[in-house]
Amino acid sequence: MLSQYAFILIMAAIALVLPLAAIILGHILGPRRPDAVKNAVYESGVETIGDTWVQFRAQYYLIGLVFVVFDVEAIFLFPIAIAYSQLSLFAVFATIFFIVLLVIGLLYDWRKGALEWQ
Amino acid sequence: MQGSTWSDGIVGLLTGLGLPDMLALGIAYGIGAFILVNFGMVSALLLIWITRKAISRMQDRLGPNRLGPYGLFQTVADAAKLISKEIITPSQSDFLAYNAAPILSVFGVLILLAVVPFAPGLVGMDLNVGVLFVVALGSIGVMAALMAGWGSNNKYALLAGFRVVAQLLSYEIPMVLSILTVVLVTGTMSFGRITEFQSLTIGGFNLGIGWLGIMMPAAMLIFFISSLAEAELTPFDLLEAESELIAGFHIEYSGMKFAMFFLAQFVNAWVLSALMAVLFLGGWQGPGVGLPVIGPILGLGYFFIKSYAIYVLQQWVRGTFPRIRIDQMMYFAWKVLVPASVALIVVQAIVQKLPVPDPVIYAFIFLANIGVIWVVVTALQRYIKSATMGTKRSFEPAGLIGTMQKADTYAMY
Amino acid sequence: MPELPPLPTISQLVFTGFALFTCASALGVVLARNLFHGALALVATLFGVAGLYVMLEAEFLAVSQVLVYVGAIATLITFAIMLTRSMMYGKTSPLNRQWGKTGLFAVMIFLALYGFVGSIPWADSAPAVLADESMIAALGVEFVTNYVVAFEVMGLLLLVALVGAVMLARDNN
Amino acid sequence: MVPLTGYLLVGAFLFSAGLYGALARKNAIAVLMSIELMLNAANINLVAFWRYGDTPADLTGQVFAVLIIALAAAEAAVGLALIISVYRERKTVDLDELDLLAG
Repeated sequence: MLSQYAFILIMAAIALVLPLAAIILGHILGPRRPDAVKNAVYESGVETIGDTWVQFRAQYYLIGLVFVVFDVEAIFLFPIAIAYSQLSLFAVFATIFFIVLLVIGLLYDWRKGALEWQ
Repeated sequence: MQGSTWSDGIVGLLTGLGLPDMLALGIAYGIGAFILVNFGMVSALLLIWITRKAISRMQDRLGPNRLGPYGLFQTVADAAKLISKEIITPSQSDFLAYNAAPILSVFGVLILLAVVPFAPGLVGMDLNVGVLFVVALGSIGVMAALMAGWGSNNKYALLAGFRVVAQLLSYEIPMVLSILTVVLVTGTMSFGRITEFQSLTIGGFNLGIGWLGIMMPAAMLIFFISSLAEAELTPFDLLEAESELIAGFHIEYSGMKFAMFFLAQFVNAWVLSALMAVLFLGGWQGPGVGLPVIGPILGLGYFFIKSYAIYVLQQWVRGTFPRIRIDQMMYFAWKVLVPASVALIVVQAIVQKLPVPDPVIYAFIFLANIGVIWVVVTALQRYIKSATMGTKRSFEPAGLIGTMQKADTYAMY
Repeated sequence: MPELPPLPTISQLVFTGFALFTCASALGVVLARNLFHGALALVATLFGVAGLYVMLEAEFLAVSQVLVYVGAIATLITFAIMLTRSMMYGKTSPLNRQWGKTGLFAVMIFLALYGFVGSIPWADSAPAVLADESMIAALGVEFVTNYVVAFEVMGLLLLVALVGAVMLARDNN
Repeated sequence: MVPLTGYLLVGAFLFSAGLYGALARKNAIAVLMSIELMLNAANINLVAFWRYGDTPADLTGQVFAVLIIALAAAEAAVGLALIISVYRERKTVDLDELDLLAG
């Protein structure tokens, strides 16, 4: 198994180095004449006012939240899915109960409007 | 190591030259990985050409037609132009985040090619956790978008970066759940074994058309829609909506760094089509892949035909549909696709434990899929009707609201 | 003539690489003045730990680590950094008054653990393990047989997280 | 073969670094990140002892590691939600300035 991941490691190294090489090549081949206006932040021709870190709506965080919970659900369900043919009826019931718990959570968020984009 | 793979030949050759085993394997892997990565980067040129041709035909244009046959070398010229462009680094950008983002964005896509099965025995590495590997490393793209958005020190870029992340996260869940339905049927996470599962042997001859997509059309549809969103293609391209966000999280990038984001986007779209081909359309399976010599070559052909056909289908959707709003994007992911895929999983979990022979189970799964599609389409029709009426109402004089005789006739327009 | 130590094997070299990478990124997490850089260092650390899991032949754990930590938790943390404008604090010191004492304490804890770990003759080699898909299947079986209570409690915990966190984080207006 | 000591030392280092961060950082989110480091340290030890134990066929170590990953996810989700809601009230996430109970 480790030799399989050796391939992944080698591939990862190459997949990191090639784009880096392409960008460095672009730096070498391209001209380099920076000036203050060219390097300024683009904002449709207007000068930027204030911080970039304007405050964001909590909606983005809520999406991330629901995503985390379902992601965790997925890592539990994948091994169970692989072993599915060996499972007893009790195990199947337990799995479905687990899914139902999360569906309740999703329905709660739905009713509370957490999934709406106000 | 299971079965015979592409690396065996190279390893045999090198050990024949007297190299130690480890070194031979390392060199073989290095060659394979190098070819795979380069295939990914070069295929982007072809993919961009296909996109341009497909979209321009849909818009009654010719598309690129000057350089080379059918304008095939146009993208090569574009690449040469991009590489000789000045790379502008905005002042006050964050060095680490700004420069690492384009590289990571390409890396996150190219590494996925390692587990895509091209033909029997021709897969970078058939991992036991192949399916989860793809989903997990897909999240590098999310990080890259956040890094680019934040590192550019530009309000539009950061806003677009946030939108990208919201969209990618929302549609990753239906995608994972639709993959889970496949894993539930096949009982494996390795792409090689999922492909082998989809054979259909009759009388000792592998017809290779036991595709899961035939049995699970709803899961396939969910996967396809989520892959459109993950590839940031048009119905879901609100993260680069030119009219609102100028270009997306890569506004401040130029030259080769911009090209890297561009490349990642196109290759990502193709990798997602290839995954759909493998998961639902049998990958390299097709009539005659069981034959001794010609089989793998046929398999490679089937795989490329399927994956590029799905890629063209994606472009077709892209050229046809209008862009959806962010609230509709959220609505569709969480209130349509996620419940539908959860329902599929629960039904499948029950059906697969019924004490009946496999074909009956498959028939039940097919019926469940059709049922889910029917429910979703009905619900969506109702939503579209009410949304259309809402829009109509808001355009009518206030005094007329409520005096309408037949609301349904308005919805028809 | 003293005997030279044996050359490190490839797996030892790779392990050393991952270990150094993980530890350096972990230092980056706690020392970075810029909180976003700290979050990026956290992502690097988590990748390093995933690499260590692969070296331990726990591939399912490695992908779960990347999926949940890098894909989800790190993104949440970044969102929270942006939402609370924590980047603004870069001007003042990121550390509180007791950082000196704490640092000393942490170093002492590490040295104590180091001495403890070093003093016990742990196994130098592990028994062979069949790390194929049947192991992941066995993991799935464990969830719904021996550890079914923990599994359902985890489901309940996730439900509570889903309900509670949404109540906390929602815009009230 | 890498000796078990190597993994344990990495775990010990991650734990100590996390401990330092959790106690010395002012920003609440930084504290949370440090706690994630400590959880990871525990996980490394669990998996390493599973691998080097006498019976790797017994998957208890891996099961607990998965449970801890899930726990960390729930903890991060609720913790960050708390931090965000505190930020709304007090406009700061600096733990030195948060002294609601000090009166």
